[in-house]
Amino acid sequence: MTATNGDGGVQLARKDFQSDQEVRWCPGCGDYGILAAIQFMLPEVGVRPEELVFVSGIGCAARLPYYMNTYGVHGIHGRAPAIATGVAIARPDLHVWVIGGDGDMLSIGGNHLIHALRRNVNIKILMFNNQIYGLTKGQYSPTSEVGKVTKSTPFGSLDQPFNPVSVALGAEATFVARTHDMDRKHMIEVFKRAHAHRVRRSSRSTRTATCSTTARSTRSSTRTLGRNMLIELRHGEPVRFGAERELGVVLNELGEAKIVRVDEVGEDAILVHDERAPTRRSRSRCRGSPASPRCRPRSGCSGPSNGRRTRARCSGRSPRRPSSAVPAISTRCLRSAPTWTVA
Amino acid sequence: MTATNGDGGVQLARKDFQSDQEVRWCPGCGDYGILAAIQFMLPEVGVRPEELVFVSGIGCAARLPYYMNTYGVHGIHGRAPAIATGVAIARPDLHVWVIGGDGDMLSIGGNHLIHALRRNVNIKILMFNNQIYGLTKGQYSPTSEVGKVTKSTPFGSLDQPFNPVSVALGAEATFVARTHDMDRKHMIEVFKRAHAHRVRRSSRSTRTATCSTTARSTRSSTRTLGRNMLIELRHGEPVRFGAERELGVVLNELGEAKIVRVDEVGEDAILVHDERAPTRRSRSRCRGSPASPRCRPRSGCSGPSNGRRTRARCSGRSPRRPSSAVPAISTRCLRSAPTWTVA
Amino acid sequence: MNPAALKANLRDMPPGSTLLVNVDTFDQRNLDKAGYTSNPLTDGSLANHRVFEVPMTSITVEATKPLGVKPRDAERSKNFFALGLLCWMYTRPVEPLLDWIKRRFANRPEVLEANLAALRAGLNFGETAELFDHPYEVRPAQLPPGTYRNITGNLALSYGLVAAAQKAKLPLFYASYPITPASDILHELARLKHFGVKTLQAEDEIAAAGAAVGAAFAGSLAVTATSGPGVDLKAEAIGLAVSLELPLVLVDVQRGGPSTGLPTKTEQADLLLAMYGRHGEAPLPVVAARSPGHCFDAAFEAARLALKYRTPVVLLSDGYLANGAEPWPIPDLDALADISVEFATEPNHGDEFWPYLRDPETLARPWAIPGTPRLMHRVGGIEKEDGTGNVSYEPENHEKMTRLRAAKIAGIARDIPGVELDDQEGAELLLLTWGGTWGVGTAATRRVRARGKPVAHAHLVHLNPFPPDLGDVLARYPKVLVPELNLGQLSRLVRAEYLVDARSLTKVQGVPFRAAEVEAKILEMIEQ
Amino acid sequence: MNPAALKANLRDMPPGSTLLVNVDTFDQRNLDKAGYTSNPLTDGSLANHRVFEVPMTSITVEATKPLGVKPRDAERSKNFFALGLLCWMYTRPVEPLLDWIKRRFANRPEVLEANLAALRAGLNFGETAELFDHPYEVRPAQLPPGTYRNITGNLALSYGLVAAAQKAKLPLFYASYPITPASDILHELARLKHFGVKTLQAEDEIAAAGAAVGAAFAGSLAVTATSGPGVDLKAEAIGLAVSLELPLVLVDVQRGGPSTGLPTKTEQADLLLAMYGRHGEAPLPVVAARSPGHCFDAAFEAARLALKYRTPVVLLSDGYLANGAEPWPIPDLDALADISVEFATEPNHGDEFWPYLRDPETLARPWAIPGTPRLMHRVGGIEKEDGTGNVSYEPENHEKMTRLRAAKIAGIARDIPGVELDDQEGAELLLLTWGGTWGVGTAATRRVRARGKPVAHAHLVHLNPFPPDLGDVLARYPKVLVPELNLGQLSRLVRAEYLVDARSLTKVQGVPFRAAEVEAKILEMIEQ
Ligand SMILES: Cc1ncc(C[n+]2csc(CCOP(=O)(O)OP(=O)(O)O)c2C)c(N)n1
Ligand SMILES: Cc1ncc(C[n+]2csc(CCOP(=O)(O)OP(=O)(O)O)c2C)c(N)n1
Ligand code: SF4
Ligand code: SF4
Ligand SMILES: [Mg+2]
Ligand SMILES: [Mg+2]
Repeated sequence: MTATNGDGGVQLARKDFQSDQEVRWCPGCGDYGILAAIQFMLPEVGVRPEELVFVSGIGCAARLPYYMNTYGVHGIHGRAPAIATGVAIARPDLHVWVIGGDGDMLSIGGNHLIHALRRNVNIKILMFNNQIYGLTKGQYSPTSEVGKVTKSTPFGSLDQPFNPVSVALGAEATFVARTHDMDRKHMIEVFKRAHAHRVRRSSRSTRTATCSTTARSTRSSTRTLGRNMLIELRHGEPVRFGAERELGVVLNELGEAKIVRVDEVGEDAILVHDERAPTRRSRSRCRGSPASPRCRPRSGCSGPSNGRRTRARCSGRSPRRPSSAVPAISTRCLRSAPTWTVA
Repeated sequence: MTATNGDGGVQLARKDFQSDQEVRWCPGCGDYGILAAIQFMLPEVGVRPEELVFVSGIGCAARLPYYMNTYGVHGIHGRAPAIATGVAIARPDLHVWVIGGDGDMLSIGGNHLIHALRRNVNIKILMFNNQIYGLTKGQYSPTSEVGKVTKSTPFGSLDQPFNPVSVALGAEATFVARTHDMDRKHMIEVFKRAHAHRVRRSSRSTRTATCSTTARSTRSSTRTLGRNMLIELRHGEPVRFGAERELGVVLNELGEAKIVRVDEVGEDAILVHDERAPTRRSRSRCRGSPASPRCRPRSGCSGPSNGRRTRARCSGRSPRRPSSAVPAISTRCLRSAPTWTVA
Repeated sequence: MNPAALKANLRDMPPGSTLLVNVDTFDQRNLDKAGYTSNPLTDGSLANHRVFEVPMTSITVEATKPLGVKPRDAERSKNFFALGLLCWMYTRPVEPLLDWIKRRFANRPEVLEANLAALRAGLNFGETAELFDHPYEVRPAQLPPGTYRNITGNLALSYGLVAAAQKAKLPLFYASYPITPASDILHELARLKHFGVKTLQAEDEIAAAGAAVGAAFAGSLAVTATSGPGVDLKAEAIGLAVSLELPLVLVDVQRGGPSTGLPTKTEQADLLLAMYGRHGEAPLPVVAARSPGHCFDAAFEAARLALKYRTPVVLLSDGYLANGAEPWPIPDLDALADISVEFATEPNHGDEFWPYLRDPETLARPWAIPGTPRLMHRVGGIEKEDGTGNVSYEPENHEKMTRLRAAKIAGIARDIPGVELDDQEGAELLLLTWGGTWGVGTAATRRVRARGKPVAHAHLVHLNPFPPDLGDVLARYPKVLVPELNLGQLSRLVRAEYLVDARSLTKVQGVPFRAAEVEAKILEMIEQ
Repeated sequence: MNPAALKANLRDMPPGSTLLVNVDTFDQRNLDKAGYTSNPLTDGSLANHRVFEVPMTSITVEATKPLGVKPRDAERSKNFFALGLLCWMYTRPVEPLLDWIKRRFANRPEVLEANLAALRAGLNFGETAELFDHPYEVRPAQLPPGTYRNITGNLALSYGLVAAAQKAKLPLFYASYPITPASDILHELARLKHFGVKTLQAEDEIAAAGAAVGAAFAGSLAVTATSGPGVDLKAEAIGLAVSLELPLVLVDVQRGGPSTGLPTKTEQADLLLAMYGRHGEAPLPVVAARSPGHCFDAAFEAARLALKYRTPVVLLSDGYLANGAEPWPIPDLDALADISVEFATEPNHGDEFWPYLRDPETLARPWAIPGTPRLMHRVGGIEKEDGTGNVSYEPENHEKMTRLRAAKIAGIARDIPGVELDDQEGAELLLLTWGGTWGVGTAATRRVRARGKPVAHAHLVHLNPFPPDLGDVLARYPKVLVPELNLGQLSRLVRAEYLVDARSLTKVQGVPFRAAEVEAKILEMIEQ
């Protein structure tokens, strides 16, 4: 896996981007695949280890910089886009990548994320979206589906999740892509495009060439997750998917995306993907459809799986003071564990 | 201006919602109009002063709660949606309104805003968007246009502004509207709909009935800003505007909105506004078109207006250490003000 | 442990002990084989133990797969995974173990590699999943009569909050953002919605604190908990609560710092942060728990002070208390004090309602909650006019309000017990402890006395204000020693307040003192 | 003032005085009439004054319009608008003025109403637009020979940062979020991009501090400035910088607190926050400016310490210094010290680069910036192994690193000047000042001495660590008085450190001490 640097001559390989630190994720965690994809991709685009800075927040995903033989900052929770903005503004000559989880980027770090996107700073942001808080042992995250039972939501979560692509587009991101940890080829392709997305600020004659990039990577431990669960979008090609590519997407007159059988509507009716069209926004939102694969997170970070699935945050109308209908905490409750008596 | 409460009987008037505190905005500030619209609207929807809580952050806009004869919290900068979330969860019986400026809500408070929208908490959020930081004497805000010369951007701002409606929709808001401080009728109508948007969480049988609402109000001091600068969107009606309603909006096959002359394309070709269609998202983005009136903020909060309009954040490539091309700060600079000598 | 091992050994495990169970083995077949009719992991029968459910088999299989080890063979390396995990949890050095394994399997290189991989996977699992454990040094079992259960600090703290809400006749509102080692409080309270508890997992610590301020304004007992980095973030909102004079409890389960530091280790280094970690003059009461079970009482006391004085209160716990467990005499809830406060219902100044008209004794302002007719009012972080609460930029008023806020907190000294002093005839040295060092302080005191040397021991639960008689107590001893898991924070406070030459014994290793360490220092100082 | 008035009066205005100009009148016609060839508001000729441009006419017209006053008549109420604004700026009571106006215009009710409306509009404008001003008590003009200009604290601070970057041969990176009274530093620096200054108006204070950490890692002199509430928010990122051991300057332009407090008024109440406002043991140097012009030197010194010791430094200013102006002897830049530091360029441990291998004297770690081949390394907020910088959970290592970080900061005492002491034969009382109370301290000292009573005066620029001889100096005087615009923060530090009974004279009114107040207290203590 070596490649020739664009400048010609310098041959770097995957190992040149591997640090001497032991990788400490749970065996089987999807993060391994993403790390490998990055380390395979970098030699191919011809960038030197010393030109790279990986900045992260806190979380399992955010450990990644330790494993890269580049410059790196393992920062504080949620603030990686801000730290990276400082690096990138101070040093336009560097390649700055931001790494974080769904909690890091979309919960505590949501504001820095959207502002980094809006500002179009010269950074690439990779969000590892496992739809859970891994490091802190399994609380729901802003991308967790409604009803998810976790340690912090024993009765199921109530909150509508973010669709990360919608958030990014709503925040004026100039390059957004979503890929999958089980598909190394697609990951590498997306990362390369992210790397290449280093444009001058649109038509204005700014001298600092800046851009920003978001790739979203969903992790999964289930190796069975097949191709037919994913819709791959390629510029200029009709949006088709399924084991036999028998399904496709059409747009109705309101601009809503619908899934249809291709043989029923004909190939020509199928929407052709245009990366630059504003309605890409609508398509990012085929949530609940096969377009957004539901991933089962790794055992290490999953919440309790057999709690009761009810969805109320609190029971009924909420009186200002607990009325008699709200049971008082009782000695019985404090004793809910076995007790013993010392005489 | 009195009205009959829905319960029948109780007659409240605008003055019942006015506190005894002197309103301290600059004379002519657009905030007066918004305050008045709120105080006119409330008696009409039949809610009692003690059932209302106005929560705000910091800024000129955020002063509003002091002027309401209701319960109110003038909080800290950016955190009003979080404080309001606490009020609303603790007390579903109250009507909670959140007030703030574009800096308060979209800069420091951006994360709380998008999470409040996503969670669909039972609050209504009003953002007073004057595209500037008023209280702190005129720095650019996240909605300031590119190139804006302010105290903090003497060479013009570089950052792409947020489109607040796009941000809100990207964050899964369930009700979003934009209105204008010069149009009291439309404001009152929008605020009433916000008040009424207190739905049960979509199809799920949650017991806490929650919703969230964002209205965006642009302020302007220029009374000359006419109707023909605005596109008014009404559900089920064709999107037409202009002094004679001679202009309209059509959608091309990619779902992009275009402005056309109605007589050239015919009335039937004009897009009919559908509040629930996902492409409302595209339409929120007719930025730079007359759809988003450019408001000149009040003198009190405008930045320097006669600086040079150049757009570079820094001059040219940025060496790690200043090279000789970067002039050193010199005694001449420190003396740039008149000096005198004591002998 | 698998089901069979659990069945066989459970009766020998003292309450509060830690069980490491291999969840991969808890399938129906194994449960049946072991004779279980219901799954002990979910039926509550292990509630008296700290249970770590770890998928040992599958992780070991995954970890050894790259070495070409077959799943069946990998199974055998599983014990090394468990060993690695234990090393992590008990902060034991790994090198000796590595050497031993290398020697032991020297002539079977594939097995050696597999075992090493499993061991590393175990270590890494502990680190990655932020598993937290220190054995809490259980007091010798000379417990007074009563009914006990085993309880961790975080659970006791959660129950203490619920009990306080009940005794205050208020709903409990708890907002927080997950962080080790405070997250378990959220997990516990989230399960108690049937007691009128509302929990919010906020988008960050700032939002959690902000939501707590909102809930307090709306009439709840509002609580937010976190650990070090989260306390930094909550500072501004807590300052707002100081200015709004609203009741609120901020729990800080301290961990090793600075920055991310040692997130799974214990430390007592946030005391000065609790005291001074807000801009401007923003004093508030500080209370610290001294043992896992005492977290219940400390939470109750923090809530009492918050409600009575309309002030945010910082409640300090630490990782050692939070995750440690001890036998706990179950309190009689009926015997707990009534800490309810009255909401305002009527105008208090003629026809008007003045939100900053204070109770002359406590200096607390009235608490008028939304929904109450005629008491509509606005509060904000800008300085307020004494009485009316209207915005005021007037110099004398600011001075007056600043001193009133300080006097309100200082006045709490009249409402708290005197120093808990364990004196001894002839003692020249006072051992002064706070928080989690109480246990080791009592043990060291016992040990020194057993050597026939007199020593006195005082423990502080209230760190701001100090008990009213602390100055007098300190003056009685020529020597004062303060053992702290920091670089000397309480000693700074005591020195500044009383000009007493309090000496520090400091340790910053992420682990508690050993009694012998404190004993040695006491003896050394006595000799001097 | 309109152009004519400006022309006529400017020569009588001392440098540093405040000009209130009615921008509505600065149109071409009026400028021509007054004989101006260029607009004095934009051509730089007023740079020596504090100019407030206010659209007085149009606001007065707007304010009186609801009363039915015609624009032409409203014009005449304009002076009352100005009066209202002045009342705000100089914190003068309004009631006497109101009474006077009411009496004066008693028989012309429409005029009375219009004038009152204008007056209120002026007051409100000051409050709403957060106008900030206190007259800085200019020192008597016995200035030493030299070339002077007038300068405000914020401008001097900005220039000090630029000068420091130049003397360090580094680019200056400045990130901040607007906040009164610190915003002007952003405004000033944003105009200086031709000096290699990069400014970022971040989305909030956390992002500003985060960006500064990033820029420091990347090799800039990184600075972030704010005021009280922003300091709270930056705490976590500053703690990260402590752990990463990167140079960074955090400027806190203190204002009245707590919470939003008195945003346009001055206070010195963030000293303990600067010292302790981060979780864990996270010590850092604290430096405070003592006058507007001294903000230049203090900024330079803060940058020097940050760069040399690879540590965040807190630089304290306050609203009084920031907006006050004084004659300033223009420094000779060539004479300023070279404070440049070397970036690492080579491996420092055999073939390897160890980012935490320290300089044995300063204990600073090497600064290897991205782009340097062979020195790739990762830094993070988790505890690091001494030397290698690798993540380490090892107990002894944590203790070692915690003490090393503390020793590094404490060691700075060897690198700073001794106490600035103005002693006097027979003085029994030492007046100890810090920050903005220096001016009033010198004045009070002069006054006491003029009465024939001896008194000594020491001033602290370095608040952490203290000058090495401070303990000795304090020990020489039986009485120590610390005047502070807070409730006694420096006195707590001094008491804890030296067990000296330092007394406080405190004032929390949003305005500086008057010399007479300090003088009276000194005399009172001398008598005792
Ligand atoms: C200020 C702060 N708050 C909370 C935490 C605790 N914390 C660490 S990582 C994390 C979330 C991890 O989830 P995610 O970002 O999705 O990453 P993952 O572990 O799933 O890869 C939390 C809450 C922290 N370290 N700092
Ligand atoms: C934590 C914090 N940071 C900064 C400030 C200073 N500040 C007050 S209001 C404001 C922005 C005002 O702009 P906007 O929200 O748009 O409101 P407007 O005044 O324009 O109505 C800022 C930066 C503050 N009060 N608190
Ligand atoms: S806890 Fe989850 S995200 Fe973290 S390393 Fe394990 S599997 Fe991966
Ligand atoms: S400064 Fe601007 S936003 Fe503020 S009151 Fe004046 S006109 Fe209105
Ligand atoms: Mg995650
Ligand atoms: Mg604004």
